[in-house]
Amino acid sequence: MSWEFATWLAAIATLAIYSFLYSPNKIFTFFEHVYVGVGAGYGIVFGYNAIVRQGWEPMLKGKWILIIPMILGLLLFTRFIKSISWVSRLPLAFLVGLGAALSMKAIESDFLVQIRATMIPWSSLNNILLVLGTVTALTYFFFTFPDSKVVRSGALAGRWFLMAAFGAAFGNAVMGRISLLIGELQFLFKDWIHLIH
Amino acid sequence: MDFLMRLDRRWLYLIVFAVVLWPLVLPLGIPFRVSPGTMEAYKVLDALKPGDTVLMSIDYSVGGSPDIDPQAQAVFRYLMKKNVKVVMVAFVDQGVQFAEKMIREQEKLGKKYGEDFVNLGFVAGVEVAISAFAENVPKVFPKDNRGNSIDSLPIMKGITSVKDFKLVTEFATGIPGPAEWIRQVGTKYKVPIVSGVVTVMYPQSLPYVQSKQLAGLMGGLRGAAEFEKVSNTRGMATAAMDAQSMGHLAIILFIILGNIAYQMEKRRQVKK
Amino acid sequence: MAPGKLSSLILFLIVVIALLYQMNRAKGGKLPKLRRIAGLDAMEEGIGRATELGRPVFFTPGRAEINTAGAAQTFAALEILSYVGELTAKYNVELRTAIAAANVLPLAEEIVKQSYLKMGHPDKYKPEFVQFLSTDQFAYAAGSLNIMNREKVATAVMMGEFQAESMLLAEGAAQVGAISIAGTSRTFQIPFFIAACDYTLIGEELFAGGAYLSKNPDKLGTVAGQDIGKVLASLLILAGSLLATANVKVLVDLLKK
Amino acid sequence: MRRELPMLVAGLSGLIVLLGFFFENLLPWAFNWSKELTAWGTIVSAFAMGLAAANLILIHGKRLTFKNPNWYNSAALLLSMALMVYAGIFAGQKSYLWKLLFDNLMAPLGNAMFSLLIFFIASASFRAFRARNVEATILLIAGVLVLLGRAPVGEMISSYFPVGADWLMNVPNVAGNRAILIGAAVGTVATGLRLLLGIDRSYLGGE
Repeated sequence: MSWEFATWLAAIATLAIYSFLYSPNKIFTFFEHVYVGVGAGYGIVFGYNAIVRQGWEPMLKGKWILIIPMILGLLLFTRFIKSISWVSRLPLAFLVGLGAALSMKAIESDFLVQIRATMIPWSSLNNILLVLGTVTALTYFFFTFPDSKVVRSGALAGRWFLMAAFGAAFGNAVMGRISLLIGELQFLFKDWIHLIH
Repeated sequence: MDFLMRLDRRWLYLIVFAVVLWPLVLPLGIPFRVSPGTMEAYKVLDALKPGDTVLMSIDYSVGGSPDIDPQAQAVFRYLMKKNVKVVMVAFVDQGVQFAEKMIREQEKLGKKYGEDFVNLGFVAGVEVAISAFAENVPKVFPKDNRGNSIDSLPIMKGITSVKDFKLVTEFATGIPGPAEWIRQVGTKYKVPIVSGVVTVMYPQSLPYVQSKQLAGLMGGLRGAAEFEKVSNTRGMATAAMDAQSMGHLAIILFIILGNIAYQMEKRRQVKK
Repeated sequence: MAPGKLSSLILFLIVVIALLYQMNRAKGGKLPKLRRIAGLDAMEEGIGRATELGRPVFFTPGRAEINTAGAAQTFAALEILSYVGELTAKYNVELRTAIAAANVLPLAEEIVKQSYLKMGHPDKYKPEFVQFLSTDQFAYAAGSLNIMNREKVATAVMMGEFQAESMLLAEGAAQVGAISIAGTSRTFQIPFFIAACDYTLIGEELFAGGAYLSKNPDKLGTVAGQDIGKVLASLLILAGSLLATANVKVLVDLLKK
Repeated sequence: MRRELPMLVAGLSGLIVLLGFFFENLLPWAFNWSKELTAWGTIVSAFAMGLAAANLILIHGKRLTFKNPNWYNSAALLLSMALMVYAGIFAGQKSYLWKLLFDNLMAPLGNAMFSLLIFFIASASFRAFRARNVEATILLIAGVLVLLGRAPVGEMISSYFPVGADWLMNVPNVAGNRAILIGAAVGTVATGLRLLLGIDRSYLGGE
């Protein structure tokens, strides 16, 4: 058995989380609160570092334009002052505009590229299934089309493709999840109580 | 069969826990095929002679480590058994810790730091750094990870460029990976490269073996288990493969049991 | 222009024009009829159940920050939150919104407050309705599990971008006997939601959620516009693959421009 | 003003990012500005962490009364948050305290939570993977096939299992995922457009 304080701390934390499997209990709840606490602390430290390293320091080195995001960031806190709380919408609006536009880039990677990749010759059964599978699965996502036989049977076939896809992806993911448990068991039984050699 | 319908999920948890732990303590050795890439890698490593010097680049971080670290460990243990000298380096910052961990284990077994192996440490810059390192090793690493001057280490005598290594092995979760090493070292210096990659990178790296740009390729935990099998050094990866098999069987069993319970429930409702 | 940008731009403009056209039509009174989406229909039933049991409703808008490429899913989730908030206000049920991204917090607070205001119960809004948990993936998951267990939530609604924590949330909800409704367009996580939840919105269904629930003409119009985009995609795929079968690569080459 | 100014800010920042994306080479100023704005986004978001901390302090501070039998949980949360902030900002990220808190508390807690997944997968497999109808049966069969194909034990039973698993991953899985990506991309454009045009402005407080 290991006698290092650090290993013990990690082992106790691990066991506290595992105790949830038996039933939700006070020890789990306590460690969950500790986890949320350190997690928030970690986030604050990284936020602080981002402000200092990407905002404050380059600003003092002469990149004065960075005063804009610094002020915008501070304006977030006007929401606590009733009379000017609307001002906090400015930084939020900035972030919303940014995020809306950044996510619209999907038109290239998720729309154009996927369409192009499916333009394959009908030269094998697999290729044909890939093309028809994609198109019928797209039919499943038609929301406003009149209820016709073509759309309905297309959508049904599409649903079958989607279900096969989900089943396969589920099975495929299990392997990686088992590795994680193996890693934990090795920590507990090798590094901590030296049962496995 | 009534118990099935009232089965407490904690029994399921216990079964998962037991079947995954069991092979880790007592490996079962469920047979599996060795893929050609691993076989090639083994042949190249097997041809090394005691006293040869090999480079091991540990280019992975904590995230993907369960899938790749067992490979590096298996190869390192095998090289130590063969009395081959190993120079470790990292082009991903967290790689240094994994290298140090492996080295410490061998030190406990009596191998000598600086003679049998060395950990040069990490250098930033990814592909540019690999290129600079390949050209002039002491210039990039005047000191090793433990702060020793390179000139003071017997293992580094006579090593100036990457050409002075008999073989380069590199273990990767992403970038740098086989592509970068082939570009900067394989093509330029004609040093053979054996590569280990995580499972998801394996299919896309296979063409390099066919084109002989890689002398061998191992994929993920499976690759590590395969290497342990051919090199006859059964270890953690073999046990982990058994654990995978048992885990998958357990999940399939639960699906079947769940469906039996479901059918029973349906029949009972019909009777009512 | 860089490769792929011209064709992206053209496709983008076609989709945008289709969206604007359908939005205009909808505003003119020609509301499109949407097909049923079971997961969204279940929302009212789920919150009704919480009322009967006198237990809270759990909601989470996923983990994507609003200034990143995953933002669209968060926005779609927030639209659904607005509806959930109205129902909890109407039925006087407690709401627990678990937040993982710091910059989503003020938006979610604003939205829930507005929902309570709209239903005429601004006085019933409590700070506990919107709780920040953690930007750390599993601290957020642990916190959510704890809320579900401690408060024995009756209904759990999980919408937006998720990673591996999806299974923890979904199965956690099942274990406290909650009705679970999930939605994400993150392909890796859909299988886990499908397996463990009562209802799952798959991919684009999440983006139709806001329109479906609010019946807002602008939003309904965009859903009809989205359909035009998918017809376009289907036709391009069929045409391109048939041309490729005849060894004509014009369309593929065009889409590389 | 209270409505229009934020809408203008959202529309303008979005427009610049879109211009920079489509006209990377033609409009270098837009490209450079879109990169700059994205960096600003990180800085502004970092300030939002302050709001998050305020939310935690507000909610858990209220629970810090002795009337609440579980007050110690909230105390632990606030204390560990403060400790982490002290370690990260004042003691520094090379300090023993930071390493202890991160490597031996936060990381193991995360790893343990992460490894709970397989247990939850196990109970979901028993509870939910039931052949209720055609669709559920397809899901179930595909799942079992891949489970067998991805472990040595399946290979031992029949060499067809790995082949079947690969086929499922390469054909139906790719087709299904492509359709989801294409549909979601259209949905994303619709959502983004409504926000940039100011049609959806619930975030500004009200319709």
